[in-house]
Amino acid sequence: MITPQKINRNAKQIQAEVLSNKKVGPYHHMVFAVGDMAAHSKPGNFVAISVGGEQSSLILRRAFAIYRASDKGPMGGSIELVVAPHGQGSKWLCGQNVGAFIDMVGPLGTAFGIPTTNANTMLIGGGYGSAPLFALAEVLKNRGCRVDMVLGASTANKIYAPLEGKRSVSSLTLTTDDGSTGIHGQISEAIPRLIREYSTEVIYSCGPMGMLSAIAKIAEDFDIAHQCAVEEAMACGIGVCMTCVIPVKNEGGIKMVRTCIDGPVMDGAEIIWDRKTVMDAL
Amino acid sequence: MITPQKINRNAKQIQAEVLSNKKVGPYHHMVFAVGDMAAHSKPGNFVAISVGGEQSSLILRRAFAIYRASDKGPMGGSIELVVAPHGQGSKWLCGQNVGAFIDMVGPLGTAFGIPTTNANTMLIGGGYGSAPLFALAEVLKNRGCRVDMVLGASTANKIYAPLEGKRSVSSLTLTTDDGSTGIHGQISEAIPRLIREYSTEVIYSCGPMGMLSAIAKIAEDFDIAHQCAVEEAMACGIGVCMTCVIPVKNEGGIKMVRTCIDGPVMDGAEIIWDRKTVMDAL
Amino acid sequence: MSALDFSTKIGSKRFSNPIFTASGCASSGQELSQFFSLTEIGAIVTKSIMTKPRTGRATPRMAETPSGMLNSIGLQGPGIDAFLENDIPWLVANQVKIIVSIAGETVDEYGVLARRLRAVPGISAVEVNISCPNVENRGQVFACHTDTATAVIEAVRRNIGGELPIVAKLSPDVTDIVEIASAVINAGVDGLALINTLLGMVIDTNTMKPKLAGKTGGLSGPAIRPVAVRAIYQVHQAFPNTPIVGMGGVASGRDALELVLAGASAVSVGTASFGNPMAALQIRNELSELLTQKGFSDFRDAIGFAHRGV
Amino acid sequence: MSALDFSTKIGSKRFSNPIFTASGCASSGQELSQFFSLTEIGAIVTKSIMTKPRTGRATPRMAETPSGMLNSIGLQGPGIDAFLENDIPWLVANQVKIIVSIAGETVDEYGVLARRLRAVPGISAVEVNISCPNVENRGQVFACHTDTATAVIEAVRRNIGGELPIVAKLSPDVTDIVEIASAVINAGVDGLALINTLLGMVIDTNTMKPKLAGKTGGLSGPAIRPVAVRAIYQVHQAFPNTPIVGMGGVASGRDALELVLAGASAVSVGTASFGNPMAALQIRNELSELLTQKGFSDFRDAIGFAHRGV
Ligand SMILES: Cc1cc2nc3c(=O)[nH]c(=O)nc-3n(C[C@H](O)[C@H](O)[C@H](O)COP(=O)(O)OP(=O)(O)OC[C@H]3O[C@@H](n4cnc5c(N)ncnc54)[C@H](O)[C@@H]3O)c2cc1C
Ligand SMILES: Cc1cc2nc3c(=O)[nH]c(=O)nc-3n(C[C@H](O)[C@H](O)[C@H](O)COP(=O)(O)OP(=O)(O)OC[C@H]3O[C@@H](n4cnc5c(N)ncnc54)[C@H](O)[C@@H]3O)c2cc1C
Ligand SMILES: Cc1cc2nc3c(=O)[nH]c(=O)nc-3n(C[C@H](O)[C@H](O)[C@H](O)COP(=O)(O)O)c2cc1C
Ligand SMILES: Cc1cc2nc3c(=O)[nH]c(=O)nc-3n(C[C@H](O)[C@H](O)[C@H](O)COP(=O)(O)O)c2cc1C
Ligand code: FES
Ligand code: FES
Repeated sequence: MITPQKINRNAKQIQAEVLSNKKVGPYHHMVFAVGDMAAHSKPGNFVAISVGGEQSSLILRRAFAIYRASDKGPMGGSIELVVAPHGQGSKWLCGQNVGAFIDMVGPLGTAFGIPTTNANTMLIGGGYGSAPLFALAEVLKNRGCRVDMVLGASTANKIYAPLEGKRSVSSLTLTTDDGSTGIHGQISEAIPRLIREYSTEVIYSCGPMGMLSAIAKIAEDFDIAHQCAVEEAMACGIGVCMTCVIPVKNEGGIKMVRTCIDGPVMDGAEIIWDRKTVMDAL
Repeated sequence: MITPQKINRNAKQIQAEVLSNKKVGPYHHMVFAVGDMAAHSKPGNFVAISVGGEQSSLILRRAFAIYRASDKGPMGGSIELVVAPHGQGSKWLCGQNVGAFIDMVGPLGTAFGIPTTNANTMLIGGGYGSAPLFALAEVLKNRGCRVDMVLGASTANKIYAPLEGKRSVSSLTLTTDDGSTGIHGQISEAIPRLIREYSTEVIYSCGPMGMLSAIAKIAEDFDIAHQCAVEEAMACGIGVCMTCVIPVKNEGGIKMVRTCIDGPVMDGAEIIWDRKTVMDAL
Repeated sequence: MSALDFSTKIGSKRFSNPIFTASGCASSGQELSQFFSLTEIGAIVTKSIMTKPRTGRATPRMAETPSGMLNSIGLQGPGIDAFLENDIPWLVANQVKIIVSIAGETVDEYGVLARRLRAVPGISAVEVNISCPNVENRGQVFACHTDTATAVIEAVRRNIGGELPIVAKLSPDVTDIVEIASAVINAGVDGLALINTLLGMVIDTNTMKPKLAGKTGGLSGPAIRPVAVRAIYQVHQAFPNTPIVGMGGVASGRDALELVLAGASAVSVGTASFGNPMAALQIRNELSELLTQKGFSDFRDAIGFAHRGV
Repeated sequence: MSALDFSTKIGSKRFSNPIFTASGCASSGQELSQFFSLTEIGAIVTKSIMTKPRTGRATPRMAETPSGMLNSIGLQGPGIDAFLENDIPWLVANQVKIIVSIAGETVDEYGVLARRLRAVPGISAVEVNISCPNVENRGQVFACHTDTATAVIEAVRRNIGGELPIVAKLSPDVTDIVEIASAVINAGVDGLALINTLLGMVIDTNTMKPKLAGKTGGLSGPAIRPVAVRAIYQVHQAFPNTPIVGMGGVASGRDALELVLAGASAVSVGTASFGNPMAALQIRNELSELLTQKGFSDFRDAIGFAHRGV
């Protein structure tokens, strides 16, 4: 069972300066000066950002997975995000210029758990879901793990896979729904073969809920550990609103846990992925 | 009686580029590329501007008197505004950089009426209320009128009186409530003496309602014409909401007329300035 | 728009498209005609008119609020005679579809207004704004109780003759809007207009007094859209065959679609026209594009779609 | 703050300052304590607790709206036993002022909860959230009718003993909030909490279905502030001696002052804490500064100031 825990004890609210904002394919790669926050950030953590400026009608923060954090540099600590300009809030963020100050709360949430022995790991990312996996890959590699990375998206340019991100991985497989690059098909279709090929012992995943659900099923079939970073709509990001919950198994029943505090990284085997089961239990 | 008229028939909605934005004392002097709108703008007209950007929680336009309009120039027609950064909307506008596009409707409202003979005119402006008077002074001077200008504010740097604006006036008198420049005291206190001195036949005024009301009283005492540009809170600026009304005399009773259509320039003698009279009549 | 049948019906009347103006937000139409041709939208709903000329309230009459505004106009207007003499002929001459909104202080006043409208050619419907204080009953709003709401509609029905569709405009400030809707439907309305403004107040923290001269005012704009959607959804669920003219915070084609999916047969644009004089036309165009994108060939198939197979 | 007496009273209890959290918007307090010390604000109002553990609703549980949001949590919570065992001791140990909010599905459930609270040390008041569906009466919300509202308060009053102030939390979704206030005051409450959320709905125009799993949800945030101010003003006007805990869209000291001037003896911060974890503390500081600027030396002189000499 997942034991409920309290808000990430390193979380702080800061005004973070935009140090860089570059378009990379359909995404924006953004760097922020965050001081101490960088040193406390672990792969899997996220930040919550105010959007829309002072007169904004958008009153809720937006969550973004930390792509990488570096606690040294000419500007002190910094973190990097990969932002998809999707709706009003993310478009506003992508439109911020270098030098602008952004209201940010972080680091928030759980981090990916690191195996104590040097296991064979597979990191699976969908779309911008790949973002937190590169920093994770580095940590795993330093622990002596084998790191196989599989990145998928609907089409080639939606795969976020920067060159420097690849240096820590033993293999990199790409998949696209439209076949424009790599293996043709949904990312989950390719996974079983790869698990066998690389003798995977632990899966880490991040991406759309449908993808995570499919991988959870595969991990169960292979009986291997699966840590996934989920994405539920969050109003507060700090555990006070109860909007971001996900159903997990609980003494034969069901329990709603907050993905901003008990997640976003969770044990894929604990989550109840089937909506019908959930609706029946409520 | 003021005959109701319809919306300024030259009004258009345009995206106006910010050509210049300079701080002048406590105000911002801003220039916008407006194309044809410039040629149709007359002293006294105003524009209504959307504020706060796309995610704005501010849903109503803000009105600004046209300071000057010029229908030729390297960028085509342009208009100039003098904006006091007061609340959320005006601060946002003052924060817009050159090159930004602003949603603007104009020209709106009535213009100052020009005497058919060469009368002695006095132009009285309070605070940013001086803005529309400089263009008016030019027109009056070209008509052969004597133009005496009186500008007042609470303190010296709140008097908006650019050098180039003064070329059309026969005399310029300044007043400040704190005595920091010009005559010490409220602008209306100085007026009776000046009317006598300059044999004023027509008064034009623009500024806070309290000032306009005091001047209306003086004009009545001297029995001279008084055109004033009023400022009532406006939700639409185009005559459809009925929020911007001001009480005028009507067959012994009272009538509420829209200051965005029947104003902002109105006959000071028609307006019922006394709030008690109005409240009793309602 | 080629493939889309964009027309809609309220009672016996057909409108070329479902985007109307909201009462009190387009005056009597002429002012907006400077920005687009009024024949481009489904109908102009005129400002609620009373029997006599009304001065309305003192200023300030409005206060901006987060994503909304309060107004307290007090039904300023020229009275039915001047209205029929000056405003209607212009609209008729310009071939604008007209819905006349009426308001009264007594049940009788509504009856008188209905009688005055029965013989007027060129009107497509009458909207009965019952969100008015009843001077005969301690200023209680007609729309807040089933008996007064019913009395007003019956007076209108009796006086208007059989032809003109009657649309009752309801207030959201009630415990159970479905109950009020049910009462006016039983009294014989052909449609409902949902929603009028919510009662609100702003206090000016500088003067430390209510900002509006009338103290309270009506809250409108995007802030209230979720309340409008909920009201329309509830009423459409209970009375799927009664056409609803939806309104409340619609500022884009997406917003209009939301109200249509909830159950609106037409959508009125109110406060949005203050911020953007072209709003009604733009919303019409955006809605038509959205419907086409989603594969609708008949606007009427989208009405209440959110209720199906949830 | 030196010159200002910032304390306030609800019934017999005194609070060091009038800024509270709003129920359901601070969980049980611990999470916010990471951002500021909870003893800095007047009180923590805990999330409405029921007798048994509740799973709450399915997701999506929220939808952002213009200057507001909808929520449909379904009163997820650990139940009164676990709450008293885990949450209260932490708050007490940290010397936080506590107002416990309770919710029930039946009149009896409220009574049971009140009885469980009577012996608990360290609680300063109980907030009775009567904006809950009554399972014994077709899911009608208790707060919507005087008889059910009264029944709940009487059950609480009977069971809680004489000590603890009772605050009834009312819903704005009623025809006449003064009538409901009057009923619960007669039933013996020491204070009122105004307002709970407004019932709203958002339809997702992509899926063309209601966005929330629970279809409707509660609207909160700055969008509803004018409704809150109006409700507080009306109720304070009718019952100037009943303390009101005001809430609804307060995001700044200016906003809090607005509610105080309307008649609130304390102000709860809800949705604003989602956008800004420091909101409650910042609002406390801003309000104290504003009051001082305006020359108040006692916070209580500002309560209901907008009513005087208008
Ligand atoms: C833990 C976590 C990590 C994330 N990491 C990234 C990232 O690295 N890069 C990135 O581009 N985006 C990320 N997102 C998504 C991001 O938070 C925004 O939801 C997204 O940018 C859309 O916001 P918007 O304002 O542009 O869209 P809008 O459509 O204007 O607003 C979306 C609104 O819906 C809510 N919402 C509804 N469904 C969801 C959902 N499934 N997920 C999140 N919010 C939802 C949002 O909170 C917001 O209120 C992450 C979300 C979470 C919860
Ligand atoms: C005809 C006219 C001409 C104007 N000319 C100028 C000008 O040349 N330069 C300038 O700086 N300002 C001018 N103003 C004032 C300007 O429109 C704004 O009201 C002002 O900038 C404050 O807006 P804000 O958003 O900054 O303040 P906020 O306090 O955030 O918002 C003010 C809000 O209150 C309303 N409001 C309340 N009282 C009034 C009032 N007396 N007048 C106008 N709006 C009110 C506004 O419409 C708006 O909704 C003019 C106003 C009018 C009506
Ligand atoms: C300034 C103003 C005046 C209004 N006048 C009337 C009116 O005379 N009669 C009426 O039935 N509704 C009136 N309304 C309500 C609108 O018609 C509409 O129901 C409400 O504003 C909600 O829609 P919106 O959010 O699109 O404005 C008025 C609204 C505003 C803002
Ligand atoms: C996510 C969320 C959960 C809430 N839960 C409760 C609750 O459990 N009990 C209650 O009485 N009110 C609850 N409320 C209502 C708030 O306490 C408050 O009355 C309302 O949100 C208005 O204030 P605000 O605009 O500051 O949020 C909740 C509100 C929100 C947004
Ligand atoms: S986002 Fe508020 S509790 Fe998780
Ligand atoms: S501002 Fe709307 S009518 Fe004048």
